[in-house]
Amino acid sequence: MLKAYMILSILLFSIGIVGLISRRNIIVIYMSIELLLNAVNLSLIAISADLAESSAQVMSLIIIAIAASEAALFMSLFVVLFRNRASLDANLFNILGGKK
Amino acid sequence: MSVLAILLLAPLVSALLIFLINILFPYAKQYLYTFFALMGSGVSGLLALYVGYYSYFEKEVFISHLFTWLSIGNFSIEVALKADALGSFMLLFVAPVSFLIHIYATGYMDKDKSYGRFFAYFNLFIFFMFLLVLADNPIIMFIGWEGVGLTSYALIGFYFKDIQNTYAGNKAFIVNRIGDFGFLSALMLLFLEIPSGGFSFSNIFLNLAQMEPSSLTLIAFLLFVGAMGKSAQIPLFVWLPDAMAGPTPVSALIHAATMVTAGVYMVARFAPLYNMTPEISLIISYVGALSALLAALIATRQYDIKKILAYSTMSQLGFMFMALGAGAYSTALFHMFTHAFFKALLFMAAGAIIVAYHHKQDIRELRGIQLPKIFKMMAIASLTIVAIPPFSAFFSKDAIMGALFVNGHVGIFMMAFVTSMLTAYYMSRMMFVLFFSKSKQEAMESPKSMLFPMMLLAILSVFAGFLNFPEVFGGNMHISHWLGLPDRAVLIPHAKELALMGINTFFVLLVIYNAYRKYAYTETIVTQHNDGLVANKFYIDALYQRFIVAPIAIISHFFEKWVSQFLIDNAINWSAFGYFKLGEIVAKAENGNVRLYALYMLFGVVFGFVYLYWSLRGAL
Amino acid sequence: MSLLSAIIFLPIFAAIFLFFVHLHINLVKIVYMIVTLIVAYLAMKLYIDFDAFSSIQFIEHHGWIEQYGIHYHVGVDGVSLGIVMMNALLMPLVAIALYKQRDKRGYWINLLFVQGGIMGAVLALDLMLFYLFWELMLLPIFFMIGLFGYGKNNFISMKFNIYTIFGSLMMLLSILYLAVEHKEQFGFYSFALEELKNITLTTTESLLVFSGFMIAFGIKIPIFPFHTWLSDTYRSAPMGIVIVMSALMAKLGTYAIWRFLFTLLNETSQELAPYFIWLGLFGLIYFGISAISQTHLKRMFALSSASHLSLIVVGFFIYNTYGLIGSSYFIVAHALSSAALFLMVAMMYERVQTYTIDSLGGIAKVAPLFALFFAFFALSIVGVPLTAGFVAEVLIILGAFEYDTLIGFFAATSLLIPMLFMFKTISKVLYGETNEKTQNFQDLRAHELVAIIPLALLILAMGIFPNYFIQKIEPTAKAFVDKKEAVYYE
Amino acid sequence: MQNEILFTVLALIAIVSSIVMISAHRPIDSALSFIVTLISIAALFGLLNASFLFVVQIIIYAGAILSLILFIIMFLNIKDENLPDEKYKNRWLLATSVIVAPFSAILIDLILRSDIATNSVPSESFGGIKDVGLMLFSKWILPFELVSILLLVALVGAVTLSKRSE
Repeated sequence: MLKAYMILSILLFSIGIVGLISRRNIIVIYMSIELLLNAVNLSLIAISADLAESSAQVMSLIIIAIAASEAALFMSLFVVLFRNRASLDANLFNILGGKK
Repeated sequence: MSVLAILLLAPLVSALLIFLINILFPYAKQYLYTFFALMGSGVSGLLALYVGYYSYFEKEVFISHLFTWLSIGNFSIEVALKADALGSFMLLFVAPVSFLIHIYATGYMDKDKSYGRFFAYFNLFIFFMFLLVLADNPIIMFIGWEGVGLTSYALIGFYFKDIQNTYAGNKAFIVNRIGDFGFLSALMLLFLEIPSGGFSFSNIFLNLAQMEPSSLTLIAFLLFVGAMGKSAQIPLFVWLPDAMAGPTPVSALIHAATMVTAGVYMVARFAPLYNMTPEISLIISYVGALSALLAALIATRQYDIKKILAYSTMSQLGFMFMALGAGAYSTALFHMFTHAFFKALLFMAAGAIIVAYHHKQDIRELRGIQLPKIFKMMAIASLTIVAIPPFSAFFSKDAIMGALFVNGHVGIFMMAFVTSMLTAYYMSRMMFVLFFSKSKQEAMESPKSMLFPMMLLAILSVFAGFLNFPEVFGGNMHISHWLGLPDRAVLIPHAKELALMGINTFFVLLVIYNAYRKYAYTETIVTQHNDGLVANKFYIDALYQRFIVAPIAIISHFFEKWVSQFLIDNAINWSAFGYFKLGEIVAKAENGNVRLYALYMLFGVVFGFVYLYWSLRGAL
Repeated sequence: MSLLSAIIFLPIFAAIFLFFVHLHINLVKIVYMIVTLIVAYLAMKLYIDFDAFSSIQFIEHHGWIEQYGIHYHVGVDGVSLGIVMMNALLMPLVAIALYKQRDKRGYWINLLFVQGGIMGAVLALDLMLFYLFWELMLLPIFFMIGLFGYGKNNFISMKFNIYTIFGSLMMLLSILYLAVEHKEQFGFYSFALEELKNITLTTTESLLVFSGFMIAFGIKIPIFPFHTWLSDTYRSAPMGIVIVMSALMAKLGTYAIWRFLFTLLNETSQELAPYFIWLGLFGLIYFGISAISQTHLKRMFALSSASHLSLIVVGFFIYNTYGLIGSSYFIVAHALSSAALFLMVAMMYERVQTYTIDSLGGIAKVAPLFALFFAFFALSIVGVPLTAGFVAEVLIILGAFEYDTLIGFFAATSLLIPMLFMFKTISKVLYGETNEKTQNFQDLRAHELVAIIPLALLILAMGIFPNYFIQKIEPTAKAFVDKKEAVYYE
Repeated sequence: MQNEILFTVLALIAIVSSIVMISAHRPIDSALSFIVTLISIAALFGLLNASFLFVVQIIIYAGAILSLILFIIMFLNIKDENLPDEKYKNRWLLATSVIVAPFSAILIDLILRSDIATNSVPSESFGGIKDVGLMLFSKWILPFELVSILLLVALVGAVTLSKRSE
């Protein structure tokens, strides 16, 4: 059964990556990142159940906490970015490339 | 200070003094220059007579060691002067003729703006000429050899306002240097062949027997290349006619009497070497014969009085080389001796005419000139050059003809014979056109300073022949005995020699008569057509221009533009620009779009996975 | 501080002092003159005290970075003596000739700096020290071209420096490799020339090390095909630097071949010698012929220098007594002639504001003294007798003939090649009719005469009495050749 | 058997809804389908006896975070013209999938080949709040405290970021 969970986790993770890279909408990008975290969580829980060991569950708990703090930051970023550019296009936020 | 050192240094000192005066006091009086110039050449002229006297009568050899030029390891090159018979003989005509031409030049160059400069160069030239003649080792000789070329360059381009004169000088020096290339290469090979004991002539000849015959042949040939350049033989003769751009005393001294004969002197100096390489001697003969013939042919269709004489010089030098090739070294030298007098005289007379007629040199414009004294002198010189007895060249040239006859190469002999006929033709053509004409042109007679040396030279031209009076007339060949050069046996039966002389003289007279019919008191010279092979000097200058000068310019351009700049520099620049462009391309990827960064990361991850999976496939 | 260190560091410290202390420009020039004259005096003393025997003299040896075996180690022998003398002599003369033309502090500071750098590079016997000075002398040139150059000076300055630094880095790799190899074989790091020559290398290793050095030297000299920086750089660089580059730095490249390659990699050098001889001969002819079609005076003289430097390289690689002495002599002779000629060109530029050969003419008429000296120096480059160049050329050609007859003939073309462009130039610049540019050409002034007459006299003295000068070089050259033969017969 | 059927259904729901999430044009659609994904994952947690995580997943993810996203979407009042013009969205999705495919394929292949399942029998209380709580406050006390600091920092950061700069 574990293998099935792991495969599901891998598939979800891959879908998350695809979404992360191919979408330009920052909200979708954010949700793809959350999907990645969830996929990892799923595999952790599956392993934990298989080993009958609760440490992995604690780890997932912490991951969820991190996801929560990430969510808080992301939300405020959305607000700031949208306020400045009036757009959700990730391609617009490219000041990392230096001046053109 | 020994005699030779003073003889050598006197012209140098006077040259330097004149030079300094010229630089420091631009408005110095002319007589100051005259004084120093004549002092320098006069002192050495007198000393040369002294040296010649003792060498001839007392068989004395003058040696003077100055300093060590170079000493590397156990091998040293000394700056030593040595006047053996050959050297004294050279001095005997070089120094006095130089002095006479100096006197002449004080008249010729009178009131010239560059009077001082002229005499500085002139004395410098004599210095180098003495160095060439007196040097006891070939390297020092080479220094003199190059030095005379250099002063010749400076004097040809003396009137540098017309850049063509400068180009003529350039041409002379460059062509000479091609010869020097051969000369120096030969010296280097010779140097390396000598096991030990210094690089003096005597030591070279001592070691000749141990040397490789093949390398000796190469050395002999290369030496002759040097002689070709200096003595204007085929194919390196092109500079000599152009060299007439210099003032006439220069032509008289350098390009007739002294410098151009240095090649002959050098070959005679290396006579022991040439006696061991008969094939090179034959080449020398042929080159001399061809040069003589070619020059004589060209001279028959020239109009510039100085160019006629220049080609005549080349032709006479050809005679000397024929004799050298036939092994008659002292005969060649004797012809050189007489040639110095009559050719200098001819040039001086030509110079007097040019001065008198305001720098006109074309014989078509100079028809019927009225200069009786000059005419007399020129007539003597012309009769001498065409070898009419008893003028000096008769003896020297007939000795050459005799030697060639005995030597057995019919082709060379025939060429020599034709050349002497042509000589008679072009000389009498010039004389008849200049002096025998219906039209008359009056002019001032030349100053005494110009006439006096000419008279002396005229006397010498007439009587110098008796110094080497041939045995057939009861003489005893004084000069040949004195020189003591290793002549290859030249024994011609007296009857044959007399017959030769007779035939020669007869034909010469015939040719002169023909020329008289053709040119004296006629318009032939003006009406004659002016094209064809001979009148255009066989297109040799054009050929050289086409096949040597122009290609070098093209190659130069090709090297600079296409090889250096296009090929190499572009390759280097593009390798630098390549980095630049590469940077631009890579920078495109780094455009600040984080999504793309993630994509690159993904690429990396996927690649790593695939790679690992692939390389671990066996373990799985 | 002893003699050699004084010669090296006096100019450098003076330059640093002038850089930080802002003096008036006239004072800067005075300090420059005083310092260079002191250096010239010291070099003179060095020359007089130098004993004509083969070994390296005036050695100074101090520890520097001991754990890596880097020492401050300097000394002088017959060949480096020539370059030291030239460097010491030319710098004050350059200033005398050009002092009116340049009123920038940086110009003189950089010249002082470059003098020190060259001295250091010539005298260094420790490879790391050599490398340091080798790079040090590049720096001022970079600034000089960038600050005072003509034309596309920034581009050219960058190109020149990237080019030469590329070469230097190759050399650095070789040096480091040698040092590490020394550690492998003898257990400790060393950069000393004397110790590094003991290590044994395989063929591949020595080839690589050799090419690392050779790229650096070849670019600096320059050898074909590393020459393309040359003519642009010479055209663009201010005259002080052109003189330094042609008279000293290029010579330093050839000197370094002798000093380092022949010492460290004797056998490899021997094996590769034929290739470099042919390359040098090719360069001799190639650069000479390229120079014929030049219309810019500085470019033409640049190629002319390159042509002669190729001959020097040939002389070194021939590697017999005549070749070595001839090349060392030529280094000095050509330094004198080319420096003098470039000085004359600078004076000419000051008067007519052009370097184009075709736009000149008739100078001999209006300025006889200028014409005299210009022609004299040009002829001394051609190598006419009684000038120093002649002696050197004869020796190199002699060496070449001793090496191989065919190579001898090619080397002897050096009699012909330089003439082709030099005589054309003399004619076009000095002779002919004057034009509107040259008709008011002022003849040489007193200070200019002061600068060039010593050079002319020295050229003559070296041409007429070569023995006196060659005695200083000969033992060194002979020692090298003996060593080579010893190796050869082993 | 029951578990297998449940798993298959939940897995299919999770995959389909996550695909819808990444391919939906409007963020609101994505968010809603993401809720579906999260809930099905929570159900999978439940299926794995992780009852506490099941609760946490529902409350924090589906409850807090997703409602925060929905709130933001509403708050920003995103109109269609504010959305990025993703003309090549499908091509991008396809291309990225192709790139990711070997990655997932290799992982899946490795998982299938390996022998990882131990099939231990968990205790009764496994996955309950007591079990996890004990673990959290004993062995994981330091990470727990650190996470609390992280949350605090995130809080401060969020406030600072969204404060209008004068």
